[in-house]
This record gives sequence, structure tokens and C-alpha cells, in this order.
Amino acid sequence: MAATEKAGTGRPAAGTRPRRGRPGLHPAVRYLGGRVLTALVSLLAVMVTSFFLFRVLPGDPVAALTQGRSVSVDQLEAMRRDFGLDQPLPQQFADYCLGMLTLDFGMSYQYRVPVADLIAERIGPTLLLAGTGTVIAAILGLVLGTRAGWRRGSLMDRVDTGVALTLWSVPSFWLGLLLIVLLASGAGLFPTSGMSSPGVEGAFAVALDVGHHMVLPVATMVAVVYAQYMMIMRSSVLDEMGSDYLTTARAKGLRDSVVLRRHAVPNALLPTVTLIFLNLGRVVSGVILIETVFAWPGLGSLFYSGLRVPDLPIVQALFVVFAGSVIVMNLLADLVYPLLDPRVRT
Amino acid sequence: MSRAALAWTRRRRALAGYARAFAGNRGGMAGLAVLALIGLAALAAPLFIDADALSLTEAEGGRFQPPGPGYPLGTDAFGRSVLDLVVWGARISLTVGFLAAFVSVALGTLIGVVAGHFGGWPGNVLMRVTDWFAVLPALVMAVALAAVMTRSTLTIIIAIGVTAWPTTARVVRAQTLAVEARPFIERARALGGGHAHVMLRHVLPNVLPVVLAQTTLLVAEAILMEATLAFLGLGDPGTVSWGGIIQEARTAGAISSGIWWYMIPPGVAIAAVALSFTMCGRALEGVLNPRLRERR
Amino acid sequence: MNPTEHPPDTPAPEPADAAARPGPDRCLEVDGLSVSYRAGGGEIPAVRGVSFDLEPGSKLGVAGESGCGKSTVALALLRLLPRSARISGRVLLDGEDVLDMRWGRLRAVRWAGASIVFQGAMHSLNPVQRVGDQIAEPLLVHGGAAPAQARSQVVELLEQVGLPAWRERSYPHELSGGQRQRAMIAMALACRPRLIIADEPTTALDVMIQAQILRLIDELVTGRDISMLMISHDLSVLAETCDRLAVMYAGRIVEEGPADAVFAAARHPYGAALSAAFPRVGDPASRRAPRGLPGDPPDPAELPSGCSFRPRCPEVQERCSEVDPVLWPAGPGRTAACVQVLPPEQDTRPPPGRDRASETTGE
Amino acid sequence: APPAAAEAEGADTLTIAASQPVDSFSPFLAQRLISTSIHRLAYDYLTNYDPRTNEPIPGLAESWTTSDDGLTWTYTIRDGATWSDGEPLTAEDAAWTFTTMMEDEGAATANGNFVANFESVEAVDATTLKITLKEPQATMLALDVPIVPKHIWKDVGDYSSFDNDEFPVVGSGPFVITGHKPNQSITLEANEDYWRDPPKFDRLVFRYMPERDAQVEALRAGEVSFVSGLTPAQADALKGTENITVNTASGKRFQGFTINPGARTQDGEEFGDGHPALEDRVLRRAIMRAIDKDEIVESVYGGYAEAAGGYVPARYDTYHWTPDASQRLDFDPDAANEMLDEAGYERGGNGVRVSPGGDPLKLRMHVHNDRPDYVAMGKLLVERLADIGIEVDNRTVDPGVLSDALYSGEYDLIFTGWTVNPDPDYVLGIHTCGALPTEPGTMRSDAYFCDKDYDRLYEQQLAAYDDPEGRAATVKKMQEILYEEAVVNVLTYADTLEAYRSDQIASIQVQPDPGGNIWGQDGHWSWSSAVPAADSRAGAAVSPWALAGLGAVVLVALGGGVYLLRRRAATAGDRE
Amino acid sequence: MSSEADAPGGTEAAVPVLAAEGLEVAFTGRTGRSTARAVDGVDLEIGAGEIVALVGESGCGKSTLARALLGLVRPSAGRVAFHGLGLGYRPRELKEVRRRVQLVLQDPTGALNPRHTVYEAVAEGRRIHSGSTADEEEHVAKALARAGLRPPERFFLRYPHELSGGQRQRVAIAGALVLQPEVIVADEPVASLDASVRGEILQLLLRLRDDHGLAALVVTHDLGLAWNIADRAAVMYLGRVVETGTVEEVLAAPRHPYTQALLSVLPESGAAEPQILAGEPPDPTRIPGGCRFHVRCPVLASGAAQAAGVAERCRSEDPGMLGGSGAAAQVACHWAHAHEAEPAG
Ligand SMILES: Nc1ncnc2c1ncn2[C@@H]1O[C@H](COP(=O)(O)OP(=O)(O)OP(=O)(O)O)[C@@H](O)[C@H]1O
Ligand SMILES: Nc1ncnc2c1ncn2[C@@H]1O[C@H](COP(=O)(O)OP(=O)(O)OP(=O)(O)O)[C@@H](O)[C@H]1O
Ligand SMILES: [Mg+2]
Ligand SMILES: [Mg+2]
Repeated sequence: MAATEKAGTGRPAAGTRPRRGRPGLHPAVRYLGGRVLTALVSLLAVMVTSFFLFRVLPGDPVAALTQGRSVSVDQLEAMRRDFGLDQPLPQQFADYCLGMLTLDFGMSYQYRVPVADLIAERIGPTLLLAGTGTVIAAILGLVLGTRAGWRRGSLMDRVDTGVALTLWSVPSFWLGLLLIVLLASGAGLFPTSGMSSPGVEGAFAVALDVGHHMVLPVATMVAVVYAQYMMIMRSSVLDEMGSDYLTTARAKGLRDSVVLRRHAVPNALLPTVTLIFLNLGRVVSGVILIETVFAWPGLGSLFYSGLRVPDLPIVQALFVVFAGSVIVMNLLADLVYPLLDPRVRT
Repeated sequence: MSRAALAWTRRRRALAGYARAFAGNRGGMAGLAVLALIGLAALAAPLFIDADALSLTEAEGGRFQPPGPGYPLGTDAFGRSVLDLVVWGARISLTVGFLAAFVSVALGTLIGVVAGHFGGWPGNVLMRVTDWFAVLPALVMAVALAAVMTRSTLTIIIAIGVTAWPTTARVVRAQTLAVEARPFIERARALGGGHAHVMLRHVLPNVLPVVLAQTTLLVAEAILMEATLAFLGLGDPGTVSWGGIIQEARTAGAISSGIWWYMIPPGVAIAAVALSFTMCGRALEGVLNPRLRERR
Repeated sequence: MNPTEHPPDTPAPEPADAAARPGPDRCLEVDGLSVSYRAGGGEIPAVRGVSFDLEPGSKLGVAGESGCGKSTVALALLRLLPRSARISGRVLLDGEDVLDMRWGRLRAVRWAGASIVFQGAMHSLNPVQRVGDQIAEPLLVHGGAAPAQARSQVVELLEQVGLPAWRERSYPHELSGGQRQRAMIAMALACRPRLIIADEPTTALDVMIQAQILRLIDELVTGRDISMLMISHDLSVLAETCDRLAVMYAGRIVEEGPADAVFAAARHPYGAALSAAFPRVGDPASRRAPRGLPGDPPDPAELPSGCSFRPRCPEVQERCSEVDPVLWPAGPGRTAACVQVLPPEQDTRPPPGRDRASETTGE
Repeated sequence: APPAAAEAEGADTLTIAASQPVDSFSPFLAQRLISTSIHRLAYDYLTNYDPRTNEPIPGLAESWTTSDDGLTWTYTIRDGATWSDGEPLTAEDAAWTFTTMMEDEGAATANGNFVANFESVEAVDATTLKITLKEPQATMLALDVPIVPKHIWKDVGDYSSFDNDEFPVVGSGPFVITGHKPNQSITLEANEDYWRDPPKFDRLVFRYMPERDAQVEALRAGEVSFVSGLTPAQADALKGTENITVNTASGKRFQGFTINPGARTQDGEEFGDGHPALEDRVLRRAIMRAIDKDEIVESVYGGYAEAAGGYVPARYDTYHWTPDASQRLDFDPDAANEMLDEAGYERGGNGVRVSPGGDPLKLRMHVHNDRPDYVAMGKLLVERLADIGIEVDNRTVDPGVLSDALYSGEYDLIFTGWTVNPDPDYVLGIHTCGALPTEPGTMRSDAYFCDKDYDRLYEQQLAAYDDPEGRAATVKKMQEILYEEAVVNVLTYADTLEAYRSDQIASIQVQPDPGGNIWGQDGHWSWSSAVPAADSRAGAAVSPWALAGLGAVVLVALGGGVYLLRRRAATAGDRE
Repeated sequence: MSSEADAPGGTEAAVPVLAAEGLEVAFTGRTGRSTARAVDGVDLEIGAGEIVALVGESGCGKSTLARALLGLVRPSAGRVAFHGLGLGYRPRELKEVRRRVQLVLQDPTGALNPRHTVYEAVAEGRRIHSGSTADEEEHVAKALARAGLRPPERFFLRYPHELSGGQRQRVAIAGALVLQPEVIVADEPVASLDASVRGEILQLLLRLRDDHGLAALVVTHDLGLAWNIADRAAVMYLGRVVETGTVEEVLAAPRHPYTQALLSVLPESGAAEPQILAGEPPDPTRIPGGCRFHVRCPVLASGAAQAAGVAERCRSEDPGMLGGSGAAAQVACHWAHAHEAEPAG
């Protein structure tokens, strides 16, 4: 789907309307409180969904874990007990909720470590990958989108848009695999997978090494993602282009580039920034595929491995984490938007 | 000429006008051409691909035969022609794409229109639900749904359809709100039209262009999602789809074995179809959405 | 509107005769201005040979129906038209031709030489910049003023248009329609231009606010030697405000002359219809007698042959389908483009100094 | 002594691609193959397996004796073995390890089954370990239990959560675990004080690479020295590659499927909804005759497999059994059709047969979706069984779903496969009547198979631990019964396909030798014996390619920037 | 063209066709902050065959009043009476009223669904109320012809974008006429039309009244328009009608300072010095006490009210609502009352 449509949904419905507070409460506080409250309710709903959605996953995790290996019935029983699977569902739910509140997501079935530890361990690489990818994609998308919108219909617009949409249409995992074949093993320029080479010591060397490992996954991610930002920016520049205040700016005798930079871009950025924030949340779960293909030791590959078993606590917790990140990003977008757009501020 | 016939002529002329506008969009036309080609190939596939070509036990080719005479795209592990598989795969991929897009668009349109029309608390509640669905990461959600339900094409369709609708609902609701703000809605109400009248006669026809464009764009997304689910091993193993072929190629280690002809064609097919749908969708949007059209 | 600009497609034509060169007393001279838009594969002639000029300190009102090309003329004066527009003719601003100016010079002329007050103040102000900054922007660009200095000038300007100084820190959405229009006016005055173009400055405003704004403009312009081109569809408003009036129809000026005279007794049937459309309250003649013109406003893409007003004209004659009348003297200081004022022997041949209203004045 | 702190530069490193991350470093908990393989390297076991023959050989235990009733085993622990922290390794450590596993549920997680039958374990003195059994046990020379250092472990409170990830991990094997980057790599360094020959490589690195293609590409690029679990296509492709040696080993695993002959508990209570016709042996045997094992070998394994005979893979020739010509259920659809026709399975209108009981032969088939070979075999089976009038509903599902179907007896055909240890006791045991569930859902086998003769033979082989030949004969008889009954059907023994870089590894021990595998050996031979090639320098420091690659990226970025700037300058220019 | 004497209504004491009785409409802000009293107590009657003009500046509640008359917004107090009977708000009752009272909106472009043909747009009302009948086409053609679109068949299949603004407004009017209503409520019916086209539509309204006895409420901010067609005028300020009477009374001899100010700013008014009221249109969320106009009242500011001795009352005493009947000119102004009483007394 073209980014424009995603764009259509982006701006938070409530965000665009100035809200007035009840007497006594500062409107900003009210706005903030309302947003935070909504986010919390969403989070709660996500937690509940996560529990029930994955409870109905068919298959006995213990059986799956032990299949093909010699285990006694007693051992199976013991494992069930360990994981609390012998408890009645309401009890499990209560435990789950209590656990979630204390950030205790239970023990992973397959790793036998607290899921919270696993997540803590894996979140760094994911943030590194997703963060770098998003920053690059956003910059690229914004720059190209602005250019394309400003020169709508030009050869450059058509080429840039065409390339972006083509890359956007390519399945990310497929692109990743191709890159591995072409650039990693074919040309030997980059490592095929993982985040670091063993045996590299020293901060600089390690940074270099990680950077080297990051190139392909980040490139894949950027290639697939930037089109969205670009198309959003393009259409929002186009939207702004019709505005009379740009004619005013031009009538004032400003250079074309100044009109673009000082008037068109800041206005066009408003919807785009929100969308980038909204997308950030999705990107985190979007990296599942890329992490899987490049064996990036992040949350995505953890989720993938959890799903295979199925390792309920991992899958559940990550579902909450992924959805939570979308919620948090939505919240941030809601909070940032008024800072950017005076019309929303009350 | 009767009025009905006249109306039909005029409608045809209007359609022709849209078609002309669409034809003016090179990207859209290219996309349409590719789609027509692939669609035709998919429809006609049973005519020139016999069952044996897809049978594991009857296939005549050698194992992983590189492209050559008789097998323009080589063969797979069972000696089946990859070209045949890809052509056949179009049937499933396109079906999944269309049906999933349809499910999600139908759901999204219904909810979007109702939420937009009624406003107030029912609309709010609907939008809350939508927002909340939109928050759930689509891929994770689809993966979970596909895992929960029995493995089949229908499952994939439902999983994609159910996760993609919030986008449509939001777009449609926004459009509905815009339409509802137009004076002709007030006129319809002043004429005595009820909710159903307003929604069916006024709102729906005016959101349909958006919905149509949205559907086209969603098909692209659904096809990609199908491939992704298949790649994650959640596809229907009994059918030949593009994502499924890639997954099989991957499990066979085709990439690292230099068996590019197993891996590349389905990926290219996915990209081509997704791109074509996207191009068509964008072109349609340009044609049907007067706001964009004005600017051209 | 597509904001991209382009250098004019055709170089401005050489002046037809040297005598037509403007004297230094003309602050604006428009000569044979034609604009057509490329759209949908065809060309839409939006403005078809408009000529007029403006002396320093004088006010010209341009009236006409929607789509007759008023805004196009306004934008053409500063070469602000979208890329799809094709312009020809001459626009001399203080003797310099705007249409073949270099970009750098053009930018210098914009706002400093002539500024524009657009109709939709709502949209003509950048919604995310403070009003003060927007007013200061031309000062910084053209005056090379220091920011602090610009600030004090902004405050001064705001006060001149009756807005308190603290409004400088407001965003456009915090202002009402009238206040926004005031801010626009303040901005237009910022660089002390010689010419202000006001494109429908009061439409969409309430009657009372409209009166306020008109009076404000009047106060500010008079006595500062600023000339003004005011565009409106409301002939009565223009008649009230301006010295001279030009009535446009289908991309042409069809009548021009002193404001009162044109409003009171138009020589062109369209001008007459337009002034009748604004009844005088208390005038028994118009009581229960609304007057208008039958038919539809013209579509610039398919104009009829002969006089383009012919299909709607209440006084249509046979000649109307043959002659496309040009502006012709029609009384003291007045011209009109109607067969009724054309001398009978004059057919299709244009009079000397074609389309030059100024040439025919002062007879 | 602590391992020689191998200096990063110049040390010989062997990098192994691992497709799973470790689950735990605690020998009490670790269950994944990667983890147990690493424990093999880091800990010594009482006994080991001969690299060539797979026979039990002395490990920590130099020698052993058995009481006549077979209930008391006395091991003599090697003198002079030490822990990597320098502490002596004594019988006390072994006794403590076993006792803890017997007493603590947490400690029994991974290897509890080995000690389930233990009465007591005691260290008579520093070098003597005495194990008393409740009943005779055939696996006493195959106790695959890492012996852990009591002095480190005795203070651990909760064995079910102790991860043993304090590096370097104190062990007693040829290597010492020295580092772990979660989900990325595990580093082991050579234990110079190991009582056997110390390893030739200074360092072992297990790199986690879940993608098979990535592994092979990494091998090609020289990032890893060894890759296992190749697909046939990959093996073919790598065969022609310079500096890469492909190792094809006869597999330890069999692949097959079981037929639900009617699920029942030990008490004979029937449950589940297996197709009733499958209780008929004729039908089951006809199904077997409809399947072309050679075709599977060819299309699924690209020839890297062996069409199966008996239950125990051909690799273990002591126990391997092949049916003779008269018994064979070879591929012959006509014969199969004939069998069914005779048995009264009429073909219905749609070509699907109907059992004499009136049930159409529509069978469900459960296939693991995570095993590509099963998936492919499943597809072949569907087509082949259609030829004899059986319609198969191919259900490729998550392993968990599959086990649910199995446990509840709600299946008809189900895929399965077991890794067979040198001692086949376990895989044989799961088909005794005793392995039937005590109540529905508590299955520990993979077929509801129960046969009196089989059970009798099982007891017989169990007691024949001191008569290897007799035991082998019994085991073969058991396989014959399995074959004849056609409930547990073995299709293939897939080869193990591995490859290593011969420019990094000069030689490596396979097991059994010849024709054996490298990854997943019983014992640590592959890695402790691998010899570095003369100029092996894999995986050291930042490769020059890193700089080249990053350089390329920077160049591209710069180029893009310049392009953008120029575009901008150009557009600004034509505005002026 | 009818003369003044022919104008029906006004003096007849018959039950008005449509009336607002003490009508109040308040809009509650979203978060319950402030209540906008858009219509704040209006009595207004529209007799049969009468054209009433409702004039006032932007935001004074004209449209809200018009919409309340059709039941499109619910009054918070008072009632709308149709033939003397209170308007019910159940769907069925509303539907009945909406058959007989029709709304014509300001912007014909917006008021026509761009995807409906002229035929569909006109037939819509009939279809809602009586379904698709065999004589539908006949009725549609008649309505279009009455609205001055002749021959109607030529327009049946046109889409709104193929019509000019004036034609669109005619279509909208035809859509109202097809139901043969008794009253038309026209909310700024010509505001968005070109000056030269405007007269045509107004003539049409007049003709409909004259030929068919259609009553109309014309909402406008344009006093000239009221002068052009209306029988009676009501001047509205901040939710209240502050002056009513025949058009001649109100526009030729305005009594309320607000009406006077409005008239004075007309460009062509002969007034020597326009009285430009300062500031923006007033805010219905904050209606001042006393006379709601007193804060902007030039009479009060100039001291004339003081002189008449009513300044205090202006500030503190609400002059009250005006009765809706058109019988006599009325004004809600202390000063006007005092001023007029003076010479008399
Ligand atoms: N960018 C454009 N592309 C194509 N046609 C245009 C463009 N801008 C204006 N036109 C056409 O040119 C004609 C004159 O337009 P213009 O805006 O000058 O009219 P106007 O007199 O200002 O009308 P209004 O009173 O509605 O502002 C119209 O027919 C209009 O449709
Ligand atoms: N739906 C609504 N919610 C809240 N306030 C409203 C609503 N509709 C109207 N108002 C407020 O009520 C007041 C009267 O509005 P109304 O539209 O009736 O004015 P009007 O006289 O028709 O003005 P105009 O001449 O601009 O059309 C305005 O201040 C407006 O802001
Ligand atoms: Mg204009
Ligand atoms: Mg209104």
C-alpha cells in the first residue's frame, strides 16, 4: 500500500482538535492525562489479549519442547508444574497479570531464564538496528519526499518514486537473502549474519565490527521502509503546495529554496513526524523478519524462536512489548504533536 | 432512448472519462498491464499446465535442473518446472490478496462508515476498538492468528483481513467525516432521510472511491503478508503460492546452493504484483480523488 | 495553486510604439496582458488582453464575476502564477517590466515594490509561524533590518492596523478572520511598497468587519502616496472605495471609468447588471424587484464568437455576433467594450491604441 | 590451572556455525544438542565412546566392574584428573553429581532418566565410585552425564535456575567455556592440562546462525570453519567448492511415520478417534507397499539418505536389521491395490476406497511444519496413497499441535523420527506396552503399539547386557515385529551432511570412522582432535573486509550526499 | 410582479405555518466547558405565503434558528410549532414535518451530492417519503420546470459539476419543490452565487410565493436581499431577534441602534457617517447581561442613552423577547422605546 494511505490514518484524531479542559484543570494537564490514561487502558487491553490469544494456541508446549528426546512422564509433569501449566486458567491469568505488573514475564520454557532477562538482553540490539534504520530511513524519506513533492511530475520525482515503491514492494526477507548472497558471500564485503565477530576486542574495534555487521540489515530495513516516509512526506508537501501562504511567502520575495525550507517543509513535517512516530512502534515488530534473516540477536529473532516452540512466556511478553511500543510511540506522537503544531496547543 | 438507457450511456461516458484519466497515468497503466498479464496467466494456468506438472511424483524434470530448454526457469527438488509453479502460484497469491483485501476493506468500510456517521459514543467506542486493533502489530497478530487456526489458505486470508482492517476503517472514517460535513448530508436529513438513507445513498457512494483505491493498495499489502507468513512457515503447505515457493527454496538451501532460479522468480513475481497494485492504486486514487486530481 | 514559478515562456513583446512608454507618473502600467492556463490538454484563456494603468496614489477597483480572471491578473502582476500559466503582454512596475525581470530583481521587487493582500487571510498566513515573525520576514529579507529593529517595526505596524502589540506572539488560528486580515494588511505595508494589490480583501467577512477593513485600508492608503489595485466581485464596495473602476468579463475589461459614474450608469450592459445586483436599500425601484442577468457566467474555455457577453446580454443586437468589441471611449474618462458605444462604422477594426484605456482617457 | 590465556592474535580458532542458541550452561538443565555438545567438551563423563567404533571406552572411569546380579557397578576414577581451577577431580564429585540428580528435582531436569533406576551412589574413596541399581540397567556404560565440580556446585541453592555462567566455567574436559555473547557466540579455550591429548586448536567458537543459507555463505566467506545440517542441495553445491570439504555421514536418525492402530491405555481403555480401518494390519501393510522409499531418498534427500529397512539405522550395524526378500514391503502399488481389493476395501465412486466396516479411507496425516524433509515426504505420501485409493488430509502443523493430536489419539498417520543412540534401548523401550499411557494424554511414545512378543523380547535384551551378540539378535527380532506390524514405519535414514574449510582445518575425526559424522558425536572427538591448517587465521580481529565494506558504505553515502547537493545547486541555479 | 398590497400574511390573524416559540438552542462544548447559546429566546412566525427575512451578522444564530425550525437541531427550550402544533422529535414525526417544510442551503455546490444526477437529487425527497412511484418522473419534471430549468428533460442526467452555480441552486430548489412544501426555509440561498446570477434566484423565490403561495424564511446577512424580496424582516443579534416589522419599517426606518449600524455601513447607504461597531462579532458563549447589545451600542457610547435616562437599564435590564407575530413593528431597545415615547409624551 502506498505510504500516502498509511498517512491518511496517521494524525491522531483527537490531536487535531483543540481540547478544552474542565474548569480547574490546566488544559495541557488534562490533555496529557487523557492521553496517558488512554495509553494505559490500551496497554491493559493488550496484556489481556496477549494472555488469551496465546492461551488458545494449540499444542502442549511441554510436549513440543521434549519431542524426540527421552523424557519420563514424571519429568513432563514436573515441567508442567514448573511453568504453572497445571494451574486452572483463572489462576494462570491472575499470576500473569501480577507478573506483568512487576515486569515479571515468567520463565522461558526453552531457555529456562526469566523472560524479562531475555528481553533486557535482546532489546539493545533491536533498538540499535531499528533505531539506526529508522533514522536513516526517515532522513532519506524526508529528503527525497520533499524533493519529489516540490518537483512533482519531474523526471527526478518519477525516478525517486518509482525506485522507492519498487523497493517497498519487495518482500524484506527476500531482499535480505539476496543481499546476503550478493554482497556478503558473493562480494564478501559484509558479514553474512550476526551482530559481531567473536574475538574482537577494544571499544573502537567492536564498534567498527558491529557497524560492519549492521550494514546489510540496516540497508534492507531502510530499503523497505523509507518509501513510506518518502510517500508521506511527498504527499504532505503536495498538500502544502496548494496553500496560499506559500504564494504569500513567494510574493514576499523569498527564494524558492527558502520558501521550501522555511514554510513548506515545517508545515509538511507535521503530519509526517506523527507518522514516523507511529511507524516507529511498528518498525520494532517489523524487524522480526530482518532479524531472523540476518540472525540479529534482538527481540525479533527471540520472538521467532519463541513462536517455533511455542515458548508461551516469550511470545506473550514480546507481544505486549511490541504492542506496547506502538502504544508508547502513539503516546509520544500525541505528546509531541502539540509541541510542533501551535494549532493543537490550547 | 429511455431514461435508463440514457443514464447508462452517461455512466459509461463517465467511466470512460475515468478510464481516460487513468490511461494518462503511465505508472498506473504499466501496473495495469502487468496485472492483466499475470491475471490472465493465472486464470488460464489450468489450460496449459497439466496436473502432472505440479505433481511431485509425476514431474518429469530432473532435480534442481538449471534453466534451459523445456524449463525456462529450471526445476525444483521434485523436478517440477519452476515457471509452472510460479504461474500456478499466482492463483493462490492473487486469490489471497484479493480476498484478504476484500475482507479487510469490507470490515473497515462498515466500521468506518458507521463510526463516522454516528459519532457520539457509539462512534467513539468503535474508534477506540479500531485504535486498539491498530496498535496490535499486524505481523505479530497475523502470525498468532495463523498459528491458532488450522493451517489453510482461508486462515491466511482471515489473518490478513482481520489485521489490516483498522487502516481502512480509519481512512474511511476520516472520509466519512469529511462527507458528513458537506451540506448535502444536511439536505438529505432535511428532506427526511434517515440514517440508513444517508449512509447508503450519500456517504457510501462518496467514500467508495477511497475504498476502491484502498482495496487496490491493500491487495499489494496482503500479497506481501501472505509471502511473509509463508516465509515464517505459517503458510498452507498443500498449495503452491509465491511465498510458499520462497519458503521451500529457503528450506532447500537454494540460495546458498546457487539455485537462484528457485528463489528469484517468486520474489520478483511478488514484487512485480505488489508494485503493480500499488501503482494502480495510486493512479486510481489520482483519478477518483478529485482533491488530488485538481493538482495535476 | 501550484507554487512553482517559471521564467516567462515568451519574452515580453517590444513596446508597440515608443510613445506608449510610461511616464514616470505611472506606478503601474499593464499592457495587453494575456494569460492562459494549460489544463486538461487544452489552453484556457483566463485573461485576454487586459490593459490599464495606475497613477501613484490612485485606487483602481476591478470587479467581475467569479472566474473572469481577476485573481489571475493580480498574480500576474508579480509573476506569481503557477507553471501551467502562459503569460504575454507587459507589466511595467515603475517602468520596469516584471515579466522579463531577472529572478533576483523580481524577488527584490516583490513586496518591496508591490505587495498583495490575498482574499483568504485564513490560508495566506502560515499556520505554524507566529504572526509577528511572518510580518517581520519581508522586513528581514528586503530591508536588511536587524531582528530587534524588525520587531519594533512589527509592533508599530500592528498598532497601525489596530492590533495590540502582544498579538505579535499569536498564531494565526488564535486570531479572528478580521484580525487575520488586519495582520495581512500590516504585512503588506511592511516594506512601504508603492503599490498594494488587494485581492478580494473582504469577501467571506461579515458586513461589519468588512466595513472596518475597508475603512482601515482606506485610511492607510490615502495620504501615503500608495497606489492600490482592489479586486472584488462587489461593485458597490469598489464604488465606495476606489477612484476608478474596471469591470471584467470573461478575461477582458469591458468597462472602465470613474467609480461613481460606472456604478451609477454603466455603459456596458454587464456593468449595469452588476450594479443592479446590489440594490440600494430604501430605493423603491428595487423593492421586491431583484434584478440579475439570465444565463450562466462564461466558461473561459468555450467563449462564443463575437461579443463574449452576447448570450446573456439583455440588449443584444445583430452586430454582436459579428463584432468582438474593444474598449472604446464612452464618455468623459470612460471606456466600454460594447457595440452600443462603438461608432457604427467601426466594425472589426480595432481603434488606434487598441485596448489602451489610458490612451482614450482625457478626451 | 586456568586455560592458557590465548592471545587474540595468532591463536588458532575454530569457528563452528550453530543453528540453535544454548538453552543453559548448567549440565543439569541443558537439553539442546548444542548445549550437550558443549558440555561434552567442557566436562568429562564416566565413560566415553570410541571415536572409530562407537563402543564405550573409559572416560573419567578408568575401569569398572559389575556385580553378578548386575545391580552394583563399581567404577575406578582416574587418578590425577583435575578441574580447570586446579582442584583434584575425585569420585566424590561423581557421587555428588549423581546423588544430587537423584535427590533434587531441578537437577534431574535434563538427565533424570539416567538415575531414575538408581538405588544409591557413593564414593567409596577418592577413586572408587559405587552405584547400586534397583533393577539391571543396560545404559550403565552410556551414562551421558557431565560430572560437575562439587566444590563449586554444592553451594548452589536452586538447581533449576542456576545457569552456570560464571566464566571461565570450571570443568574438566578438553576445553573450558570462557565466554558467551547471548545469541551470538560461545567461546571455549583449550584446556592444556587435559589428561588426554590437549586439543590442537587454541580456541573454539560456536557462532549462532539460525539461517541455513547464512551458515553456508559464512562458510564460503571463511567466517566459520564448520557447518552442519546441510541440505542436499547445499552439499552438492559445496562439493565443488575450493577449500571446502563436505562430509557425508550415515545418519543416526531415522525418519518415518506411525499409524494409529487404535489408541488405548495400558488398561485397554480405548480413546481418540483414529480411523477404525487402521486396526487392520493388511491396510497398514498396503500403505507401506504404496510408498516409494527410493523416490523419497531421491527427491527429498537428493540421494543423501538410505531407504530404510529396520528400526535401527544402518549406521549401527550391530543392531541394524534388514528384511529379507520374502518379508519386504517394497514399493508396488499394484500389489498394494490387490491386497486391499482382497481384503474387501472397495473403491468408491470418487476413487476412494471404503473399508469393510463402511468407512471411506480418508486419513489425516500430521506433519511437523518445522521439518522440511517431513513436509516434502508428506506431499509425496499424499500422492502415492491416492494411487491406492486412500485420500489423505495433509495437516502440516506446529510440533505442539502435532503432539496434542498424538497424545489424544486423534490422528491417523503421524510423522516421527528419533535419534538413535549407540545403545538402542530407549528407542526400543518406547514401543513396549508399558509405554502406553496410563490414562489418555500421558503418552511417552509415538505410537500406540503393544505386542506381547515384542515386550518379551525387550525384557530379554535388557537383561542381556553381558551378551552383546545375543542382545543384537534379540533387538533385530524386535525390529522384525515392528516391520511386520507396520504401525511404526521407518522410511529413510537420512545422511548427516556437514562441511568444513579445509584451509582452516587440516584434519578432523569423524565417528564412526570411516563414514561417520562430525557434529553431534558421542564424545568430544571432532573438536578435540581437529588439527589446524597451516595458515588458519579465521575469525581474528576486525577483518580487512570490515574496513572495505564500511568504506564502501561511506563512499555511497558521500556520493549520495554530493548528488543531492548538486541536484539542489542545479535546481537553485535554474531558478535564478 | 406583485405589488405590496397583494402580499398576503402580515395582517391576517391566522395560525402561522411555522413558528418559533421562545426557542432556545444551546451547544455544549465538547468537554462541557462552555455553552454557546446560539439561539437565545426567539419568537418568530411565518405566516402562509409570507416571505420573512432573517438578517444579522455572522454567528448571531441565524442558521441555527433555521435548522431548529426543521428539527435538525433540538431546542434546549421553547418549541417549534408547525401549524400551531409542537414539533415532535420522533423519526416518524420529523419525517412528516420535513415533507412539508423544506430547507434550501447557502451553497448549492455543496448541497448536491456530486454523485447524484439532477434527476436523483430532485427525486430524492419523493423517494424518501413516497418511494419510487410511477409518476415520479412527471413530478420531477414539473419541479424542475417550476424552478426555471426548462426543458427539464435536458437536465435529468446531468451531474452537478456540469451545471453553473445558478442552475445548481435551481436544482436544489426544485428538490425542495418536488414535495410541494408549504414553507421553504432558505439559509443564505444566494450567498455563494455570482452577483449577476443572484437576481434570478431571488426572482424565482418571489415568483413561487406569488404563484403558489409558498411561505419562506430567508436567512441572510445581506440587507439588500431582504429589501429585494421580503415582506417582513427580523433582525437578529446574538441569538435574539432585536427588531422586527415589515421590511419598509425595519430597513427604511430602523429603530434599533444595531439595525441602524448595519444599514449605515452599506456602501451605498446615504448615511453620512457609517457607524462601524468596534470589535469582532460577539461570542454566544458569553452573552452580556442587560441589553445584549449594550457593550457595542453606539447610542450608549455616545451618551444618547444617558441623555434619554435609560443607560442604567441598558446595562442591567434585558429588554426582553419580541413577540413573533408580524402584526406590528417591534424593537427590543430601551433607548428606542424611551426615545419614541418622549416626543409622543
Ligand atoms: N491554475 C489554474 N489552472 C487552470 N485554470 C485556472 C487556474 N487558475 C485559474 N484558472 C481558471 O482561470 C479563470 C480565471 O480565474 P481567476 O482565479 O483569475 O478568477 P477570479 O476572477 O479571481 O475568480 P474569483 O472571483 O472566483 O476569485 C477561471 O476560469 C479559472 O478556472
Ligand atoms: N454544532 C455547533 N456546536 C457548537 N456551536 C455551534 C454549533 N453550530 C453553531 N454554533 C455556534 O452558534 C453560533 C451561531 O451559529 P450560526 O451558524 O447559527 O450563525 P449564523 O448566524 O448562521 O452565522 P453565519 O452568518 O456565519 O452563517 C455561532 O457562534 C456558532 O459558533
Ligand atoms: Mg479570485
Ligand atoms: Mg449561517
